[in-house]
Amino acid sequence: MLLAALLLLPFATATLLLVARPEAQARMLAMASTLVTAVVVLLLWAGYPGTAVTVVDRDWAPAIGLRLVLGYDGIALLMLVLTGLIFPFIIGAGFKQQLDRPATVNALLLYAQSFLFGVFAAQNAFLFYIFYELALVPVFFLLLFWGGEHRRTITVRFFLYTLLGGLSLLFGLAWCVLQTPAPYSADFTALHALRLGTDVQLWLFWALFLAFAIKLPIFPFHSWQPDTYTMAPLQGTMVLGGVMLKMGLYGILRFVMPIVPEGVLFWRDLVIWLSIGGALYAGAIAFRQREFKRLVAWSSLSHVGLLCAGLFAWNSYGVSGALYQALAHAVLLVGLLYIVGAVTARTGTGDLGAMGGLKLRTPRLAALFMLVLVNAVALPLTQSFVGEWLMFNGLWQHNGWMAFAAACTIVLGAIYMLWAYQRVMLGPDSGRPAVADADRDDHLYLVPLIAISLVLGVYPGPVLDLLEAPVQQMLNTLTALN
Amino acid sequence: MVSAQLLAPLVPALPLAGAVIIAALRRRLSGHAAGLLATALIGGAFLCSVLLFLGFDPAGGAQMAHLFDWIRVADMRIGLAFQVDALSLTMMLIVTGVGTLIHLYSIGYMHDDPRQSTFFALLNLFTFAMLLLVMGANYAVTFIGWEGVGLCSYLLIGFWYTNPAYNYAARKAFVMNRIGDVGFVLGLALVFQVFGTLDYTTVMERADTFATGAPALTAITLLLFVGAIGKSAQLPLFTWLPDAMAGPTPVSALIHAATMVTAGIFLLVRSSALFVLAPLTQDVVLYTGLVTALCAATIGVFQNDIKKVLAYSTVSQLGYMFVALGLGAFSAGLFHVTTHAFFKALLFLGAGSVIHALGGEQDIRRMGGLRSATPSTYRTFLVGTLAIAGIFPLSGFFSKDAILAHAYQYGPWIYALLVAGAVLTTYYMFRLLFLVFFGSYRGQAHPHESPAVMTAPLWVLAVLSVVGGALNLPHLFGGHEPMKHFLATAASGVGLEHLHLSALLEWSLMGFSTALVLLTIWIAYGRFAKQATLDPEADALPVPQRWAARKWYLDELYERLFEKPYGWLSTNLSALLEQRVMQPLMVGVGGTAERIGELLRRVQTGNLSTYLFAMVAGLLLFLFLTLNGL
Amino acid sequence: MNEVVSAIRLVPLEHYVMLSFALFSIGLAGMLFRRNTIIILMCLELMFNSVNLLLTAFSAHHSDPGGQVFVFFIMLVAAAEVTVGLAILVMMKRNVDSVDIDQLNRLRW
Amino acid sequence: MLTLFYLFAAISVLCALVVVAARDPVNSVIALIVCFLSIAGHYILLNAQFLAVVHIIVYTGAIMVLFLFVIMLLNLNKATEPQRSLATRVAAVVAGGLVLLTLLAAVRHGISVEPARDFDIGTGLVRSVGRSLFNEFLLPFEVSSVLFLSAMVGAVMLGRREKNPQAA
Repeated sequence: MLLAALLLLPFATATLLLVARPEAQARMLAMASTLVTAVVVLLLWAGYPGTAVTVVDRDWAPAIGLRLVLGYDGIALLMLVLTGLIFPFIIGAGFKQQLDRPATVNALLLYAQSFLFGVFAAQNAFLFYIFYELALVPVFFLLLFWGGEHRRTITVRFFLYTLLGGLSLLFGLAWCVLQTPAPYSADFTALHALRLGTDVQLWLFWALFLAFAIKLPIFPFHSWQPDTYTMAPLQGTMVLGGVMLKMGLYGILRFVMPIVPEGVLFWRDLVIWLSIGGALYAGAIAFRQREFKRLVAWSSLSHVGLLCAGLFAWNSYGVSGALYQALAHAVLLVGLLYIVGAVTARTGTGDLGAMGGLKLRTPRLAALFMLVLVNAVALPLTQSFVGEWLMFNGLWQHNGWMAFAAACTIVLGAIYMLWAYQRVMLGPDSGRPAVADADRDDHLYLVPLIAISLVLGVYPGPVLDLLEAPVQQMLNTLTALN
Repeated sequence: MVSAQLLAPLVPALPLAGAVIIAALRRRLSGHAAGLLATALIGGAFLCSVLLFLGFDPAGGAQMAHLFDWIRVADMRIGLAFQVDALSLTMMLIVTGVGTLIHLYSIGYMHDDPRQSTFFALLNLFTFAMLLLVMGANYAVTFIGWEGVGLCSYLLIGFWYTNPAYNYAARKAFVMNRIGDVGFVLGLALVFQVFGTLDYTTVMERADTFATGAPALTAITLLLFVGAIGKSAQLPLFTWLPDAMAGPTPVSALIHAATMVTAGIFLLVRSSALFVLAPLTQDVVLYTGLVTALCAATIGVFQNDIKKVLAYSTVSQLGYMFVALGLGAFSAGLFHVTTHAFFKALLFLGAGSVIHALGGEQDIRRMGGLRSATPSTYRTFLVGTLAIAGIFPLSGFFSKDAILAHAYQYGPWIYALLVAGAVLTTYYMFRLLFLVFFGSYRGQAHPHESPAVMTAPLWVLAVLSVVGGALNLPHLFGGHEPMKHFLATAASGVGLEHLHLSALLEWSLMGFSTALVLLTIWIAYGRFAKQATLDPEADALPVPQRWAARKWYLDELYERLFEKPYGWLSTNLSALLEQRVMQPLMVGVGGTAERIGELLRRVQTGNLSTYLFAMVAGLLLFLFLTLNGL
Repeated sequence: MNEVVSAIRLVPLEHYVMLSFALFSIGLAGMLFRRNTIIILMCLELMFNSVNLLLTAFSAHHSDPGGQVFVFFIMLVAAAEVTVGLAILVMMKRNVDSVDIDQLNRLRW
Repeated sequence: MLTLFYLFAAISVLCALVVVAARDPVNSVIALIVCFLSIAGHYILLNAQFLAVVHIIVYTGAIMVLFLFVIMLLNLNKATEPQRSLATRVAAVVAGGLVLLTLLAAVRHGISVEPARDFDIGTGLVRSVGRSLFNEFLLPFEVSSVLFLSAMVGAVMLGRREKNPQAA
């Protein structure tokens, strides 16, 4: 029931916004809707019995194995919680960074939320795929109509990339479904029960992985990301980076690892090196970005590379760490992007070279930025540290050199993040006319985010416990293989 | 007595509370009140530490205070737990004790700074992190503190943030520390892999099951040492420490002299059980410390900034401590940490007092003759200088002598090099003393003595610098090394060190070094006490000296070797690889689709009859295929 | 009764098939052959009718009224199609003053 | 009977050829009408009485008259049509011939028709077709009325003279 509410409430609100177009009240309505869903998601967590739950189980198009199966286990619940908790912040960012036609913008965002809930609650591969592609549509429109320079070209490229991945995924899934005993079933349980031949798994791995590799994205499938993140409207970037890229992570866990475990075993070293290499590459590039938002985009790329590497370490530390980091990354990215928005609004430029000395005028904003930043550089007692430490540890168990290379990202992270902080906040007064310091709204926005990152950094227990059982269950397939 | 379970968490909790309260109320709290509150809370923490110390029974082993499980995944259980034993107590007392004095001093030193409250909040936060570092019951909690002090150090070095050079120094410190942290984190992962836990007690117990020189232990210790190199400013990562003098002087005293930089020493002593089983690592530690001690000492001779001289002296003294650890003389190393905390904090605060007296002047060539203007500062500074030079019976004499004796036992040439380092130390410290306080004043300001709130801590530290030696009085002077025996209850590696030198040899070694030191003081007096002319700029010096004055070009070397290439790499990855390769690749994907579309577009002539023909052709093909049974 | 049956069966089904094929091919060739849109429309009608004839023949030989109902529907559709088609033709004549099908070449990107 | 069939068949094929070949559209129309009438004759031969009547009413009576109207309305009754190039014309004939050839090849082995077991002589009569139409095919029948309506509306819309061509 609660799960159905999660899918329907944002959808209904979005439709209402789109039909009635109450431009003036659109933001408040959307905010109310996301707050309610946040509460619902927390209720869902509170009521979680500790084992996988199936809520809806109906036939839809049985001929192709498409069935309406909704449910969640610990991993999915974490993703639902993430989506539920992050969206109020994404909507909230719209109060400061106002876009034209707020009713449409908020409707699109809410549609995205509804579909994302669908992605994480689907227990059938085709259902997952439908939501997976549907979630793209609102973002596509946000990017196309509210984006920055060259938005057309960038949107088309983003779309082509994602489409390519989506088709590859569809092909892989369809192939898998055809391998299930008749009548075909695309349910997760049926797909996970598949035992495919080794040579099949070797190519099927890429068919399934490509979509998620593009979505995350990891090197060398990342070229769409910096431009898209930079040019998308702030809220669009938040959706893309905060929640949507976790679809990639989730997909890897749900499809790649259980269905083609031998493929993973064969390719994982390559994937890990690509991911870590990409993380270092992105970290190095981030250092010389002149545009604040682009720097954040590259930093996200760097974090995500690490996340994917941790996942493919394929032990409980690596996987738990990656999942925990997914949550941390969402909180972090939304916070950083909000700061980007706040700073850009105050200085009137996104160019790091033209900033500086802002702390003199806005000490509180600087302090808030610093508190977000400690999460970004993964200092202990913040969320990111828990995730990164688990991932380093997981990688170390797999291969020491990988752990070493991955750990180097903490140096690069410190270099570009502190550089950005210095460029924006520190230094002599740039002689700009007086700007307002962080006001009540800014605090209302950032303080909860910082609180989440600190509280879950000091006491990550509840989230880690949630992951324990499903992760262990998933890893058992690996143990069975060896 | 209140139980350790309750008292131990209170020690870090008090400064944390201070940091939070002051940060939250920094607009409503006057700077003075913030200072008093911060000082009071650190004082409270000090009192708690003393209570813990008094209630501590060395024979009873470590007392644990487990708060909750921090990270638990699969079989990993990392608790947020504190361990109170001889080692952590020693460090707690130093951190809170010296910390309290420096907080008190800061009230005076920072009284006209508009961001006083922020300063005290950060100072409190630093103390909190440092206490976590030393009190942690496992490597992870220590790492929390480790990173926490790094952050506070960054924020405090760049406290005056409008100066780009200071910001650069702050970033440099943080990044260099982070390089060391890579080693620490990996060391943690390896410890967990080898021992299955990060708890100190378990790790040290299980260490006995390994043979001496086991590769796993060597790897662990080397990785941990990399972390220590970063934090404790050893070669090749020491260049951040002199630059860190950009921060307010009390910060230099607390963080960059007395406490944070000794975290590396603490970590090694904490893991002494592992290090004694890894002779290779010990050698690495020994030679790293030795080279750093000498290198920093040579640079220190040619510095003209009062704080820079002290900074290089700190690096050099840290090198001595590492030599001690490399020799296996853990208690001697920690003893030097303790005495060094006293006299180096004293020297820095004295330097701060001088700077305060001259209204911000830091160049010793524009000082002189301050003996009469600032008598308290002069007297306490003199005590500190004598202590660091190792004049009997000041604390520095005992701690340095212990290291020298162990060095002699290991190899006379190491001893010789260390004595040479001690001579250099004496030379530049007395050069500093004479140039600042003797002769005639060469500047334009009007020197005035600092207020009592600043001089009182100086006197306390001076007293401690004098009597600190009693903490670990060697047998030769009728003591029985109480500190060593105390520490041996905490770290199993500590008890293993023994001196097998005859009393006569020890006496003659002491005599030798003392004589050299005194000779050096005499030379320095002759050269600097009455100097009226200024030293030349570094560029004007003859070649070997110029190199030393230029820090052996280490900064330039790093810039050429790392900074520039990294910037180049970053720019070019972005400009070349990303713009020229990845972007076209991506554009290629879209471009190919577009080009195919462009080609196919030609087919659409728009002419209906063509379409009709095409349709018929298609129909024919279809029919033909169908009827042929395809 | 048998007279009717034999009368129907007297002409073999193959003959009708051939005839309707011939009509269909003529219509098709005519569509390609002519440029006058109205003739093309007529050829279309011719092709419709060839199909109708075929359907009716099979329907009669199978004694299944369903085929004839289909023919009925095809007539319906053809009537509708002619209505619209001729309306378009009138439009075309009015706008480009020609009924030459090659004039309709704007259907391209 | 067979003679009648050959007669009608000859008429329809000849008329169809005239439709395609005639220069004057009016001749084409008239040929087509004759062709349709002969097809109606085929229907009668097949005992499809209902269809024969409807065919004459709809095609010959309505559709072809419509064609004639349009031709006259637009004054197309002159042979003004430009000829296609020779190559195109040859290609058109060849294409038609090929289609015919392929179709004939499909039935070169004859068609095996199983005789209906219970042959109903009333198959092509109004009663039988009507019963079928109003039982099985009721829904398509009703829906086709909508199709007609929309075709009608479409024709009216298209045929309406625009006041302002730019607004279209």
